Amino acid sequence: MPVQTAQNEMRLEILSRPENVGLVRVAVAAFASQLEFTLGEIEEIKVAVSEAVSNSILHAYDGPGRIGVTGRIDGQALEITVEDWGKGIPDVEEARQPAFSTDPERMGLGFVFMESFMDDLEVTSQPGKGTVVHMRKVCRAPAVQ
Amino acid sequence: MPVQTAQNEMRLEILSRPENVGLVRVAVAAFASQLEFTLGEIEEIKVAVSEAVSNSILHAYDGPGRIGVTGRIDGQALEITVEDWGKGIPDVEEARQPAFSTDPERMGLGFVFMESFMDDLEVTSQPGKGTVVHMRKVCRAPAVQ
Amino acid sequence: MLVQEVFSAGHVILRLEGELDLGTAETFRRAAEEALERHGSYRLVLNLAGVSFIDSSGLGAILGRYRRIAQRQGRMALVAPPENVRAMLELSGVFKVIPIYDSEQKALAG
Amino acid sequence: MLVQEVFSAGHVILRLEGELDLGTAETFRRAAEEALERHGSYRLVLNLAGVSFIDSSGLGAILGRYRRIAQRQGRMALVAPPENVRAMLELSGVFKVIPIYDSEQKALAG
Ligand SMILES: Nc1ncnc2c1ncn2[C@@H]1O[C@H](COP(=O)(O)OP(=O)(O)O)[C@@H](O)[C@H]1O
Ligand SMILES: Nc1ncnc2c1ncn2[C@@H]1O[C@H](COP(=O)(O)OP(=O)(O)O)[C@@H](O)[C@H]1O
Repeated sequence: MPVQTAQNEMRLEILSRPENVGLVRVAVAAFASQLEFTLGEIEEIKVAVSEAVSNSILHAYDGPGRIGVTGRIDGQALEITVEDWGKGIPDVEEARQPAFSTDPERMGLGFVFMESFMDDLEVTSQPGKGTVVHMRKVCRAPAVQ
Repeated sequence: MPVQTAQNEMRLEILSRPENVGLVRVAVAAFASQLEFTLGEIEEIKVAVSEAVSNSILHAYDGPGRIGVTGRIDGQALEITVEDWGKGIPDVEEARQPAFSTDPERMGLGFVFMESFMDDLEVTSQPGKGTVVHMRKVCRAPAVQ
Repeated sequence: MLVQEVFSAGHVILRLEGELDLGTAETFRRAAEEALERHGSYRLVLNLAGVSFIDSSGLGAILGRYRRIAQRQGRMALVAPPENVRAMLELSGVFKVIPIYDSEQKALAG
Repeated sequence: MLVQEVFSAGHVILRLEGELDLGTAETFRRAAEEALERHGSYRLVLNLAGVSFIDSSGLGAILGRYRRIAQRQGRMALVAPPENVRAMLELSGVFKVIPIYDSEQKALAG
């Protein structure tokens, strides 16, 4: 039985390089494990984080840039924010459509996966300023005593 | 063969709570894996990081506090800095002695492990201001092509 | 991401091990292109049994190989994805395009 | 950290699984104290086969149990530490104080 966690927080900053996706994923998964998520739910959280961070790495910057990832546990809820200070998304609604991608090599499923694997997804973006992706997932597993 | 990494950086901030040691360890291990360290060396890095972070959690603050962890890869060298803004260590030389501990329940081996598992260890501390532990380990594995 | 290569019955067999994401997709892409070219074959069997994680970048890398192979009238098959990887192949629709078998033998027999 | 408990031949056997560090030492400490008290026995066999990581906090927690048990003229044994854990038991000197066996059977036989 994990330690009862009323409230916890973490903040991670990485450079926008493909080889850094994995470390964000394991850090957030370890953080999320402080709630009693099932293994399947942890897997879903890993995919969602991977998609958000991969988007910032791929789409936000032409050159090098920074990406910030914040995790928060509040009661039984896990909140994850991924932000960059890059190009931004001109039309967020369009970007969130399945199969929409500005890169012909990609599937356009990033936002779809984030949305289906988390309970809430909020995307705020300002062209030229950057993008903030906020996700939330509630842990519903009954606490086995 | 990992991607050739000339230079990389990560920064992680956590709250000084025991349940957060594990997530720092996995994040730094994933980061270190970008160099071609052996599994045994990764294990050593995990212990060293665990000791430094555990020290800040245990000894730096009476109440809640923050801990910062920075990772840097520069050529074949991994550098890790763990810092807190807590009590500080009055006599660093004494604190680094084997078996020295201000807590009777502990072994006083934290600094000993950091020193024996890393190539370099620098400890800077200012009473009332905080502590900075800087560690360095060079990856010597021949790059197998 | 480790890639092991075997050539059998006119097919390039690649056995992947590790996480297939944005950080490793390029390693896989290069290994696949290079092996297909070297063997002058456009038949690829991708053994996914050792893949512990996949996301849309990984799925895209697999689909990208399929597209190149299809252009050249080749053939591609996936083998033994673990439960979590199989779920992603289904959600993304990749499993409708590329057939999945539970062993390399069956994939070669086609 | 998962702790499985078995009572056999007058000994409490605890099988640990996971990482033994500052974050999990307290779970282990409580499980051990509680089991010894419940069984009114001060003989503890600690199976470490499932321990994937240990640092000085984990070693300290093990040594802490040993001290309490020694105070009460009990006995404690460690079983089957994986290679990395064994190295830490040696470096810290814990293996000089608490005997290590490669099976629970041998630890019970003493
Ligand atoms: N952080 C970001 N910065 C700039 N553009 C982004 C960002 N995230 C997503 N986008 C845009 O939204 C589109 C859709 O994203 P997504 O659904 O993840 O698909 P994909 O990444 O496969 O293209 C991307 O193609 C890109 O144009
Ligand atoms: N970050 C820190 N802040 C304040 N004091 C510290 C810090 N790190 C270490 N110390 C002091 O140094 C002593 C020795 O540390 P260490 O060798 O890691 O052993 P242990 O943690 O087992 O006591 C500690 O007992 C503590 O008094």
